[in-house]
Amino acid sequence: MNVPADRNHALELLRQMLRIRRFEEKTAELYSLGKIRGFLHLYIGEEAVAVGALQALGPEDAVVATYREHGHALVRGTPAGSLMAELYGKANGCARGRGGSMHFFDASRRFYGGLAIVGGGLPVAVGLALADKLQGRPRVTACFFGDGAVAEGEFHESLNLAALWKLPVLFLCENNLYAMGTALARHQSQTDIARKAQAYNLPGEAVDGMDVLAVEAATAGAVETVRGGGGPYLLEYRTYRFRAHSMYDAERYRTKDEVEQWKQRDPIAAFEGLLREWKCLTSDDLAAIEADIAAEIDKAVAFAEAGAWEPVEDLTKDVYTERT
Amino acid sequence: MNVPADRNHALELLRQMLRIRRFEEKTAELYSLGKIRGFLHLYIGEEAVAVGALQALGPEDAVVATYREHGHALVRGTPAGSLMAELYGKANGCARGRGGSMHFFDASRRFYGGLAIVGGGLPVAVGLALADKLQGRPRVTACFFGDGAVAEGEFHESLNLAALWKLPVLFLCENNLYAMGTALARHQSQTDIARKAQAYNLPGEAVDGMDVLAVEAATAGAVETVRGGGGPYLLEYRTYRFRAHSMYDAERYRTKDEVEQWKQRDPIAAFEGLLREWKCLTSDDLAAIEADIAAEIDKAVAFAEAGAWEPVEDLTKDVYTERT
Amino acid sequence: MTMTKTTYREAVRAGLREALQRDPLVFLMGEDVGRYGGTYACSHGLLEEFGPERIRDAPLSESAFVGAGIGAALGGMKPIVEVMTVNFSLLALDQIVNNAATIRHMSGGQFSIPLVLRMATGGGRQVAAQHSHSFEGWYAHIPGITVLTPATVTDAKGMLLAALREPDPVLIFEHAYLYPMEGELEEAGLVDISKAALRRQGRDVSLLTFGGSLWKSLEAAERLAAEGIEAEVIDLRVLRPLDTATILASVRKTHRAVIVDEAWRTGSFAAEISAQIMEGAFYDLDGPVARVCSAEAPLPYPKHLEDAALPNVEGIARAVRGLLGA
Amino acid sequence: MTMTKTTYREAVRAGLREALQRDPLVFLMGEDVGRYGGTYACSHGLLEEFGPERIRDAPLSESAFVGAGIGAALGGMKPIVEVMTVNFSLLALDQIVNNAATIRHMSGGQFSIPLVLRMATGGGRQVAAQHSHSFEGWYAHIPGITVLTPATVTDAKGMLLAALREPDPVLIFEHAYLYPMEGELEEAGLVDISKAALRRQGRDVSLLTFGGSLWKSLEAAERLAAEGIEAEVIDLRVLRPLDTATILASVRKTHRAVIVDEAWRTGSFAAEISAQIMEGAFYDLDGPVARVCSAEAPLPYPKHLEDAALPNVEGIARAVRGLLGA
Ligand SMILES: Cc1ncc(C[n+]2csc(CCOP(=O)(O)OP(=O)(O)O)c2C)c(N)n1
Ligand SMILES: Cc1ncc(C[n+]2csc(CCOP(=O)(O)OP(=O)(O)O)c2C)c(N)n1
Ligand SMILES: [Mg+2]
Ligand SMILES: [Mg+2]
Repeated sequence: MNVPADRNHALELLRQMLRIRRFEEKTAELYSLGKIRGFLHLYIGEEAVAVGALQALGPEDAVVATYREHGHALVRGTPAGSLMAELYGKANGCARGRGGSMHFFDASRRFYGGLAIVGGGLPVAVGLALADKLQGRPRVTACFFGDGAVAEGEFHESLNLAALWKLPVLFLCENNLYAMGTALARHQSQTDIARKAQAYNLPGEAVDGMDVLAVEAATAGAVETVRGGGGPYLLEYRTYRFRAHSMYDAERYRTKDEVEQWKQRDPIAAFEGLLREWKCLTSDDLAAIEADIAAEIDKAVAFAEAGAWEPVEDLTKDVYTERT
Repeated sequence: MNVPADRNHALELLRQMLRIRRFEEKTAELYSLGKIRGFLHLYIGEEAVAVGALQALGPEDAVVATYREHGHALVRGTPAGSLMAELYGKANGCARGRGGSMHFFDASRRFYGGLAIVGGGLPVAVGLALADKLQGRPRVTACFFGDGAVAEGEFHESLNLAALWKLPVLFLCENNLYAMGTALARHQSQTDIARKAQAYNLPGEAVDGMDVLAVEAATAGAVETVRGGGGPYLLEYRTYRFRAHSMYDAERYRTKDEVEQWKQRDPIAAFEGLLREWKCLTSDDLAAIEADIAAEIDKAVAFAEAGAWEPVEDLTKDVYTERT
Repeated sequence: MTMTKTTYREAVRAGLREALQRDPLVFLMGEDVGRYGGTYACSHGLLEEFGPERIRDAPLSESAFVGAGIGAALGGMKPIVEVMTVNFSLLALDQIVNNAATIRHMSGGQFSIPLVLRMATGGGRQVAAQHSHSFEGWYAHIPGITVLTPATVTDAKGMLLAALREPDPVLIFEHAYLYPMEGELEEAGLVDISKAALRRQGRDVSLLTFGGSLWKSLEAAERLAAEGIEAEVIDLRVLRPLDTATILASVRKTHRAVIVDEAWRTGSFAAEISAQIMEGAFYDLDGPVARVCSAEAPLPYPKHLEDAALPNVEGIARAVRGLLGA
Repeated sequence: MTMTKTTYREAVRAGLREALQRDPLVFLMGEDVGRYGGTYACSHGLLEEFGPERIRDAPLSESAFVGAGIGAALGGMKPIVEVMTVNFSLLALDQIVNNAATIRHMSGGQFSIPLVLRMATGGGRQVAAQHSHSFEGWYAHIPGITVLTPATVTDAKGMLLAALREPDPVLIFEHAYLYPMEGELEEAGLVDISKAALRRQGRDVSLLTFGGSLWKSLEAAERLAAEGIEAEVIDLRVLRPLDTATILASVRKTHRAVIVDEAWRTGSFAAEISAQIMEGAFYDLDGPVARVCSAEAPLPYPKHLEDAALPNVEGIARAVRGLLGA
């Protein structure tokens, strides 16, 4: 990265990671207050992945994500208020409040969920890419999923199908080393996930998922191949989740020590350090960014608080398209 | 192979392949007579695989096969009459006539089907091997499936699970280049199936499936590894089906030429030639074998013809175990 | 109205061809739909006519290609996905339930999934336990999808074309036994996919059925007519959303009903019909509604056992006689 | 008979522990049953006690590990397989339908599959559309399996132990809402898994229900009692094979019935119960049998919509009043 030329971009990367971090810290707080209910899966620690990866996409491209998708939706541009309202279950949320934390949707940004059956998003992403290919549109579809999803049959079927038909899909594995409480080596006989690409005759590459610049560069490269008609690409981002799997998790399956060691590699702190080293960031800059974000989040919470509940009469609305 | 020492064994390999061939030719005839109904999938052309592979198993080992399993059951030792009766749907069949061609079962020989959902046998084989491992029994489970099954999610899930838990399973892929009418390159982005083993960190090996000795040797080697606690093994037998996929198939998807070329490599003719070359087989030997087989098949047909139909009152018997 | 004699299989093919000709967004995807020509030959010749981009042979990956159909529909295409038979659709059920049927509602109405999923269903061809299921009743349990069961050649073609106009997922169950059946193909504009059809007038009892069982029920009605019992035969056609009004109107007229459904009896869709009659026409009934379903066992291979397990003409007639005390 | 106060979760755990202690062939396998301690903490502590061979964490591969459970059962083990929730069991449905439920019959009785499959079911915890299904009625459609729905702490433990004595596959549905519920654990020998249970005597109406809806029904009965209506509450407990005799006996006594089932209404198991009453007790009915089920929509996340969608106490009471014209 050319330091002076890209300073604004670099600050934007930092800002986006911080937005996710602060937004999620707020949601954890709101969860204990009972404002948010159900399952809540935090992305804290993994921010460099969504932020780095999504730089490479244009507005026509599509995103399919999992239940751990707050970060992706934020970076994709869905307003924080719309997301916060969704977490509250309010009608001004990005899915009219019906989806909650696990099911963010935003048609205007081609954000197709928030799908919470592990592995269930991959075939859908393949189909979105197929539609693009059939209609001759130079779009790509980015499909995020965890290391746990790699064990599911749909991973296998989807990669084969996409490779066979040379479809423009980015398979983006967020390998945070755990599927809930099951460590990678306990759910994968071959722990080198990127290497699985060979079984489908497509390119695969592992990237340091704690390094936002590395994520960005690798993803941009992959997008270029994919958009150029090279067929699908598998990227494995090696990252770590700092928080519990969800709000119900006692974290018996890993040591505090291990978590602490990974926190030493906090993607935000690391990038902040780099920017300071490069003299791209002052404490004032950072304070300004933090203040901005704080204001944005306050506004988001206010938006959510002020939102109305969807009327009970609308419960079965949109099960089917209304006939006119 | 040591020619003189193994002559009896070599003749036995030939005999087994011929048994399958003649048995199936008879079933095709009986199908046109309406004695056999439903789906009938012939193994003709692939005999070297079942014959070679099953030499390596002992009576305590288990076999899981597909709807194309006449050959496997014959080699495994289920009497031809019991199989023929099953094809007739008679109560003296190996599954009391309830299964027909696709569902041979034989508990006494640890033959667990005859399972007709493509890919559906693999998890069952993994479980059989798990039971052996948990009980400390030095058994292996041989699981046959086609190239088409490799695309199914269960292939992926099963290989991962077996490798992860180091289970004694032989994954035996009968790659006959077609899944029904879909050629290998149209259903696999990576056509080198053996190579997929790497994605699960287990050994994989491709073998000439038209060469019964190669099949036998490779399988024996794999069994040794697996029985020795080395975990699962993937073998890909490269073979070809000479007949239609089933009795309903117009074979529009491949040329007569292609089929003819593969027939030049008929595993029976090839092995017969080899034995003659080695002076292990005379025309008299062959005539004797053929006569033997013809008698066996006549007897099998008579057994089937003489069999009774299961009484209609027993229709729901064995849906559950009878309570006493 | 033109009438042409044709088979059910050809009617499906004619529907596919018309759909593909009419709309470039339509494509057909599934196992062996192309080079093989379709397991039941429904798509024979279409690969040559429309090419491999629009007639796509899929690997044996039911979950992936059904899910890809969902994604393609989200991406603006109009996919017709063929799952070879209902038996294999279990492997794609998660995609159908949790994505196809759910995404519109769960997203607050942001997304449409105009997907048509076709599959062969039913028993009666001696293909044994794993290839003879009747799960259309299961599918009719799922809000968000439409479930069609064409029983005539006209519906075989017309329902497919009508399904393609729907903005939401439609599942079409073609009874495998019907493919070779000949019938009159009526072409009189769009086929309605909201109503049950009265297939035979009658005053003594309502036979409520669908799919492959329609023909058995009509034959039973003939047999009963010879005995002086006039059965009305209703072809449900659409299992979801169900045309309860037509069912109740018939029962209110005849005061008696027998439901014929090829699924296993317990938890069959026949139970739903019976419950709806209970709820909507209880006071009109002269006796309890009866069900004729399959025996509660995996379907065995031999013909005599298969015949005994499946609903059959005499069994239907007997159920009617039982109701009428005849 | 000893009685201990315990939670449903602890009762399940006690059942698991007892089973593992008693029989070395028993083992537990599923996602996060080991190190995590079970998503609902049902197996917390068991890994330490029994080790990783018998408490096996499985990868996210529902089809493979359920199928492996089937294979292990065929191989002489007694596997308890936990599918984290019923929602994910769709991915393993083919294994359950086509192998677990079918192999005994299809093989002519040669093989036994003594598999116990446990899963959490149901809605009510604001986990939205993909995590709130109630498919136990679907499973009850399948011949060859036994379907249990423990609603009390005694059944939570006792049914598990009883299931392990069965030679054929048993599915146990634990309503996720019940895990923290406290109750009296009765230990009085083996729990019967063939009969429905009378949970409350009454003369005016039969409330027929199971699983999580039992408690709502009992509460509704209390509310109705205050109004002078005495509801009898039957806990079905076993959905397959169904104890029809107990249902019909109750209906013959009360002459009225309401069925409460958390599944979507159309095609719910409640329909089966209604149909069986139609068939077995029609002439005993003073009015139509009613159903209280879930709204026909994917379950939304917000509490007010979830409450509106699921059966609730007032809705049950209202249905009863409706029947009685009260
Ligand atoms: C098919 C399926 N099985 C189980 C679950 C329950 N579950 C939710 S998240 C999760 C772990 C997934 O791990 P991974 O894919 O690595 O993603 P991560 O949570 O680490 O981001 C599990 C088991 C599910 N949602 N879907
Ligand atoms: C899950 C599933 N999908 C589809 C089918 C229908 N079908 C039966 S055999 C077959 C082809 C399988 O090919 P392969 O695995 O290569 O085995 P082969 O028939 O060549 O021996 C298909 C598509 C099935 N039985 N199961
Ligand atoms: Mg993970
Ligand atoms: Mg093949």
